[in-house]
Amino acid sequence: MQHTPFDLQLLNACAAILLLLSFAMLAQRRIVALVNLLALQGAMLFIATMLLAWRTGQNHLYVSAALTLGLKVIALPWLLHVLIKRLNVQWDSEPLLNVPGTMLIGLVTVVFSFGLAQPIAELASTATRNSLGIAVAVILLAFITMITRRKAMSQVVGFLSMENGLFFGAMSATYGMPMIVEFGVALDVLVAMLVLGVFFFQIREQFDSLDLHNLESLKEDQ
Amino acid sequence: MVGAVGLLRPHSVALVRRVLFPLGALIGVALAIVAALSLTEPVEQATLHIGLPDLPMHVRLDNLSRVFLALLGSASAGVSLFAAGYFRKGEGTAPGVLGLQYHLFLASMGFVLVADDAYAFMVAWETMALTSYFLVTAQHGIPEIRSAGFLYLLMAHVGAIAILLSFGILQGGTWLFSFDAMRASTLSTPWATAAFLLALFGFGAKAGLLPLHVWLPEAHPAAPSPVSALMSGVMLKTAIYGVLRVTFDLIGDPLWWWGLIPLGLGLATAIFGVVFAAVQTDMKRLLAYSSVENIGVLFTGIGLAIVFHGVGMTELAALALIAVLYHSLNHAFMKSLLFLGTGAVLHATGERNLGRLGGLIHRMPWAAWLTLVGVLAIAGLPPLNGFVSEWLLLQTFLFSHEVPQPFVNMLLPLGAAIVALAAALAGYVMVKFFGIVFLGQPRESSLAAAHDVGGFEKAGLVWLAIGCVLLGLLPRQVIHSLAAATEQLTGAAPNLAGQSWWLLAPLTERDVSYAPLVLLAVIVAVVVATFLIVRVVYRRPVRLAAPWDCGCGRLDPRMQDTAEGFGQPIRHIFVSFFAMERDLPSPHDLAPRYRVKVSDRLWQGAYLPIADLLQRAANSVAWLQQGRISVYLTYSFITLVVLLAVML
Amino acid sequence: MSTVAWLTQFLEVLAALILAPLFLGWVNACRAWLQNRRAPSVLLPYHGIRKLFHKDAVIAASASPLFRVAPYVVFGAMVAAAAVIPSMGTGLPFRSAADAIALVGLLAIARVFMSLAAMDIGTAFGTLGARRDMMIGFLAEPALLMVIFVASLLSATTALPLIAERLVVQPLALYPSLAFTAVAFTMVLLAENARIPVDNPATHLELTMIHEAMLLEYSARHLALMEWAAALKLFNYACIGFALFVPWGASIGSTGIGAMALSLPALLVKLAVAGLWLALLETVSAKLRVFRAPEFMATAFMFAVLGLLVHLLLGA
Amino acid sequence: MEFAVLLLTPLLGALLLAVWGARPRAAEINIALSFGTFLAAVAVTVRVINEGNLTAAHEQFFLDPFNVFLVTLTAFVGLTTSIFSRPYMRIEMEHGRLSHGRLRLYHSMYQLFMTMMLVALTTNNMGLLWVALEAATLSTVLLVTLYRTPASLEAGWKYFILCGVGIAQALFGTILLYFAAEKVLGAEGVSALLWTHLAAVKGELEPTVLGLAFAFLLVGYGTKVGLAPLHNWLPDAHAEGPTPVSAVLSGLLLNVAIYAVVRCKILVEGALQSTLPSKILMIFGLLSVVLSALFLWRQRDIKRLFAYSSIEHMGIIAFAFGMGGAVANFAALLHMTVHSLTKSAIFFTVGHAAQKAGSQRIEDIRGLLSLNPTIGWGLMLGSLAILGFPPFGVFASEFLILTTAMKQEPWATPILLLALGVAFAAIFSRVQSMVLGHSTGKRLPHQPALLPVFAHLALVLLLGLYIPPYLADWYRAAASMIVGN
Repeated sequence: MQHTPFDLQLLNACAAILLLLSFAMLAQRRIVALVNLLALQGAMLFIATMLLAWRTGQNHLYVSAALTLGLKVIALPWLLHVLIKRLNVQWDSEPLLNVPGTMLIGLVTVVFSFGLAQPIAELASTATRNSLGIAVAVILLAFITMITRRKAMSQVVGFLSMENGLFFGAMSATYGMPMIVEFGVALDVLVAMLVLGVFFFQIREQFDSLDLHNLESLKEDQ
Repeated sequence: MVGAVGLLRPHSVALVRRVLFPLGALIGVALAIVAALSLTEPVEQATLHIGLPDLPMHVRLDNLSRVFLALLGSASAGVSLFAAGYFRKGEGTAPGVLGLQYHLFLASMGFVLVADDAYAFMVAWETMALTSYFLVTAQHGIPEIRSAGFLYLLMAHVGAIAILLSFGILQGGTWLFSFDAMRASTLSTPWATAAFLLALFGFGAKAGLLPLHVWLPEAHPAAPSPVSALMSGVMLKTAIYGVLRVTFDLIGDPLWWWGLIPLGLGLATAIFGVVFAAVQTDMKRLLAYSSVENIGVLFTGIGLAIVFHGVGMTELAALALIAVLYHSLNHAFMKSLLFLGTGAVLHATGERNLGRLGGLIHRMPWAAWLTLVGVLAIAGLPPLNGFVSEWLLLQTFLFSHEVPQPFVNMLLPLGAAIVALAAALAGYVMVKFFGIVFLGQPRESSLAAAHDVGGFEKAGLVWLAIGCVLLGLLPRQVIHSLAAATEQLTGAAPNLAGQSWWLLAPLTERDVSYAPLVLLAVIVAVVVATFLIVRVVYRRPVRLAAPWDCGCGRLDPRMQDTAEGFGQPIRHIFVSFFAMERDLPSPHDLAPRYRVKVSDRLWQGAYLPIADLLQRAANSVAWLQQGRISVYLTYSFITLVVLLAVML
Repeated sequence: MSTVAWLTQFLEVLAALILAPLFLGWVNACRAWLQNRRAPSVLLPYHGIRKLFHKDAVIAASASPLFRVAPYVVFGAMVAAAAVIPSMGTGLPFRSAADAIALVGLLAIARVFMSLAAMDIGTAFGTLGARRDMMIGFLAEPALLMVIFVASLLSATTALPLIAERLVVQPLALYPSLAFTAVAFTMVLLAENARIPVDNPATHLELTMIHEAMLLEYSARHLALMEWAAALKLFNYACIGFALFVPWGASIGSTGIGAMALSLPALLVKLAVAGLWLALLETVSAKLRVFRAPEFMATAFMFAVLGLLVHLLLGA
Repeated sequence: MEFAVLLLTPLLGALLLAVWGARPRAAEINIALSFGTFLAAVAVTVRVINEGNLTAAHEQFFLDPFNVFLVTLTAFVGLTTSIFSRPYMRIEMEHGRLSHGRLRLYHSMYQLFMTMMLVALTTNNMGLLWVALEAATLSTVLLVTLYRTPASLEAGWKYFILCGVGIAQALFGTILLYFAAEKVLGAEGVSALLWTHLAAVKGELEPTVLGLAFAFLLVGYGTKVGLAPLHNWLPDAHAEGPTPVSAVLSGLLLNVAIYAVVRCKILVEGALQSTLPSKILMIFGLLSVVLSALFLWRQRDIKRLFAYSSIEHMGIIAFAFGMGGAVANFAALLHMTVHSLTKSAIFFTVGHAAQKAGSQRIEDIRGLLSLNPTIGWGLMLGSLAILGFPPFGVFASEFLILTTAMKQEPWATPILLLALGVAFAAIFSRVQSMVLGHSTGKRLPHQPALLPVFAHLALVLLLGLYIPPYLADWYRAAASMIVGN
């Protein structure tokens, strides 16, 4: 096997940690911890972006790194923490599926997404092509996280970690999207968060809890 | 010409009554005359530049269309005249809107008859269903009427879907949906059969062919009487037109055994309809079931025509078709007349239930005597028109043993027996209808206030009655013009050459003949003669007295036979047809009540199960959507994974 | 058509009018003998009709014009039928006016009008009679038509005179189909003319009567016409039977008065035998309950259909 | 120039109304702005008719036959809806279901939504398309939860999460698209997401990548289209939001979403050289039609009823696009047009009907015809139109779709027809029970504006009887473009 340069090793390490964090989120039930994990993910993403920017010398990557730092590491986690305090929702109740089961499904998903990424990675010219599979895995794991949670808050966290996965994917596949798109996406995410914040308060004042089983009245089989 | 009818717009009640409907009637007459006169002319075709960009609407005026246009015009003229006097304020839909719908209905029927491509046909066909639906639900305050309307539109729509499918097959790979293309295309036997069956289903649903008849006895009574008249008299015929058009024109060469299907269904429908008519207690339902019977007779004729055409006996096929067309024409007049009669009664008394009518011949002689004409005609009595078509049909049946197919040539003649039975039963039904509505003593005191029909209504009734008589008395002339259509469809026509104008002898090889005029002359002569003789020879006074009451002292109207009573023998004989629920009073009952409810086995047997099935299917998919967002997310997840797997 | 022909036609109808009551009287007389009662005069029907014409009419107050018109129409229809049926000769002008099917139609007119008239007064018995009569009628009519169909299949026409002619000219042969249909026809005849076993012309017991129930409200000349029409109906049926099954003796084709006169004796003989046969049947059979009547008619119908099938099978 | 007006009018409008939205004249301003947008749209359309396709802002925006008619349609429906919402919202205020703040929110979000619709339609950049759709989602989420009732919150939440997650997949799909395009169009990635460029080179794009991209994009945008089984947010959102919002959701958002799907399909099919995506689209369409037809049988809420009917029609459209071919695409475009016109008209009448009855439950709404004939007839005719009764335009498109289906996919035709029949029975029985019969409703404080209803229905009727040649050519051009040659 040929020797991979150090920075690449770092990058791969970041990728691995991202995946690990996703699993951790899948298992984690305390919301505060969940948010912290999200922040960590953001941080990893930031580091990875910086490394990549430094390596490829594409300036727009610096910008997106900055975006990541500002948005995903600082702004959103902070926002979430504030919300958590305001609404004091510390604990998530038992997830719909017990942890081992979730883990198992997670593993299968990871295998699936690696298999999925294989053909793409072969085409990719980027140095980080192998981490594309990890990006897909992160997305799908976040998906599962959202499925298995019962609290609105933790679903949102899952949603955001999916966003992280997307960014990582974009980066590792193509060194990021065109600027205009990146800005748009970032803006959307931010707005989404604000909307959600509003949402939480509304839901809260209606049901005085953020438990999702309050939100199961609109259905067909009654 | 047809468009002109549609262009009529309602302004005010008075206008609608005084101007629009008579105008509609005039246009109807004009339409009839033009169509009838142009019967021998060549086919006219035109393309309107509307419709789909790749499929502009075609219209075509050939003899078949002309015959049915004449039917439409002449019958609707009478109905429109009547309607001019009939519709009043404060009955459900505003008269103005009603007038608009009414004339749109007429226009769409006309357009159905001239449409020459699938799209135009479907547009006209569905517009017809729609407008008639609105007319049926004109008095939508009543729940029964609403459900009847829904059932009607549903059946119409299902039928339309079948027709559309049939057209889809008929274009036969050319993907041109003009009828010309369909005529040109040749289909393999299985496809042609499928197209025929679909068309039979679709048009049968509109015509009320067994087992698709359920909407008919609901919808016809629900509608205002002129509308019932149009629906029963004219709209059902558009279905007949459709079957003829598809079978003989678009498919072109039907296989002989196709005919057995409409034949069998037709016979079943005829018996079924007339037997149910006999046990009805609502006069409009009774007439509606009688329409079912006549539809059955018509389809029998069509089936016979197909069989003959299929085995190459084209003259007989032509004769059978003549019988069909003639009967359509007759039924249009008779049934419209009868429905209008009931309309008059309805307006005069506000009663539809036979159990509350009676003795109206004294209060409303015009309506009574004119209805009597229709009654005698539809009962198939010479010299009126109903008899002629049945005579023709029976005559054709007498050849059916010559069909070169084993068994079939044995079975077909039995069809004649069934037709005869149906005709005789029709007589029974009509005696019941007329006798209970107009004869005897009024069963309710309120009937004393009944008033006779007004001017417009009278005119409409007279027009139709005259139609019945003339169609009965001048069969040769009528057949002569109908022959143009059969010429077009089967390439053959009965040979009427060299016969005297008052005689009808369509079958040359067996000199059978029928001269209604002569019969009428004899009967009238004898009646007048005896009358005069009796008058002259024995001039004795006539004393009026109370009828014989068997000495019981007081005779009251409730002693008369009720509608149920009059239907009793039929219920007794054809008991297996009905799903009956009866409660008979016990001998010790102080206030004895007799109640019988006769309903259609098919309804419980076929229709309710289908609805039930659908509902259960709906319930079984409902759990898919149980409101839990994680479940929904799982759907998305699975979908994504599956798609990725597929795409990989 | 020559005036002679028309004259003959007229005479034939006249003969029918005159002979009909006689035939009725003859049947009744035979019945009396067979039941060893003292027979009434054969001419009794004439007396009855004459007597009725001499009375003043009593009509229910609630009667409508239709009630008064009906007897004339019924009578007219019967006369028209008599004109069409080749009782004596087959070559008469009206042969083309109506075929057998139209003939059935004519009889139907009479039935319908009689029933309507019966319902007109609005008494219990009138409607009851009308209902029962229509019930018999709608069962009898198809049976009769089937009978006619069989004959027409044999002779390839539905025109009664032609059927008769073609039967006569054919070499004498045994037609099993005709045998079946003859039975059916006899049953129809009994039912249609209100004879035992379906109805009893002699009774006025309300609950069982059919034909009489319809005439309950009639009196004097109207009743007379009705009675006469009834007699005529019996006569017509008999002549239809002759035309279908024993056409021999009737003058074929010719329109002369002479030929007609020659065929008169044959007709009389046939009538006499037929009357005796009818009386015999009525004597040996018992009156059925009204509810049994449909079964009786169904049997007749079935016989006719059997005849049809037999014909289609054997071609004879 | 017109472009700027077209896009900026509603954007500025959004800002303006964010400030003024509660003023007494706000509704009129709203109408005026929508009218301006409509005029701009017409102007653009005229230019396209005269000069053919055009692009703007460094090709970031473009107009071709496919989207130009959607732009006009969107602007038109936006205008009519704003006209309708004026009295509607006033009545809501009277009924005390809205506060001034909410009204302001409504007006501004309405304009923002219109902006995003137009951006999504006219942008040439697949990334921007995504951004615009996401933004549209966000703005409508706020509109759906306008009443702040528990149900509306739940609906909004589901709408947000499901569409958010979905749209996230779409983003990944876009990334993959970019990834593939970059190889062909060069890493200087400005042009690599421009649809025109992509379409030009679609043959050379990497098949496997685009295949996967399509999977993500279909799940993403398909969620917004409401294809079963991704449709679950749709009935809730339609039922719980204010009626004008339901109208624009059904009439516009779904159209735009399916527009996005089709754009992607064109590229992917060009790359794959196979009809697999079409097949998938057809299956989704068929599934949606059948499922919604069955769900229709259980509806008790009038707005849910028509929401499911929207799913059904989206299914039909997807099926038609899936069949491909000039005729089918033509029919699909026609169906998009008539469906959005008819469905929004229906929602207008439904809104007022519900206000009269004071409830959206079907059994509470009775006798509209006798209560208010115009609303009654509007609802009756609208439903008949949407059920595919001639002479309305829906029948024209369904006729074409069905006949094409008979030709190309005979196996599917019976299923479609059966589902249509079932849907007819389900919808019509309910509509009839609401329209006919005796009524128990009350008078409304303000006269409803039913001009839009009959304007829409008149257009639909026209399209059923006569399609103007230039419109037909237009559809044809778009159809042939979708076919891909």
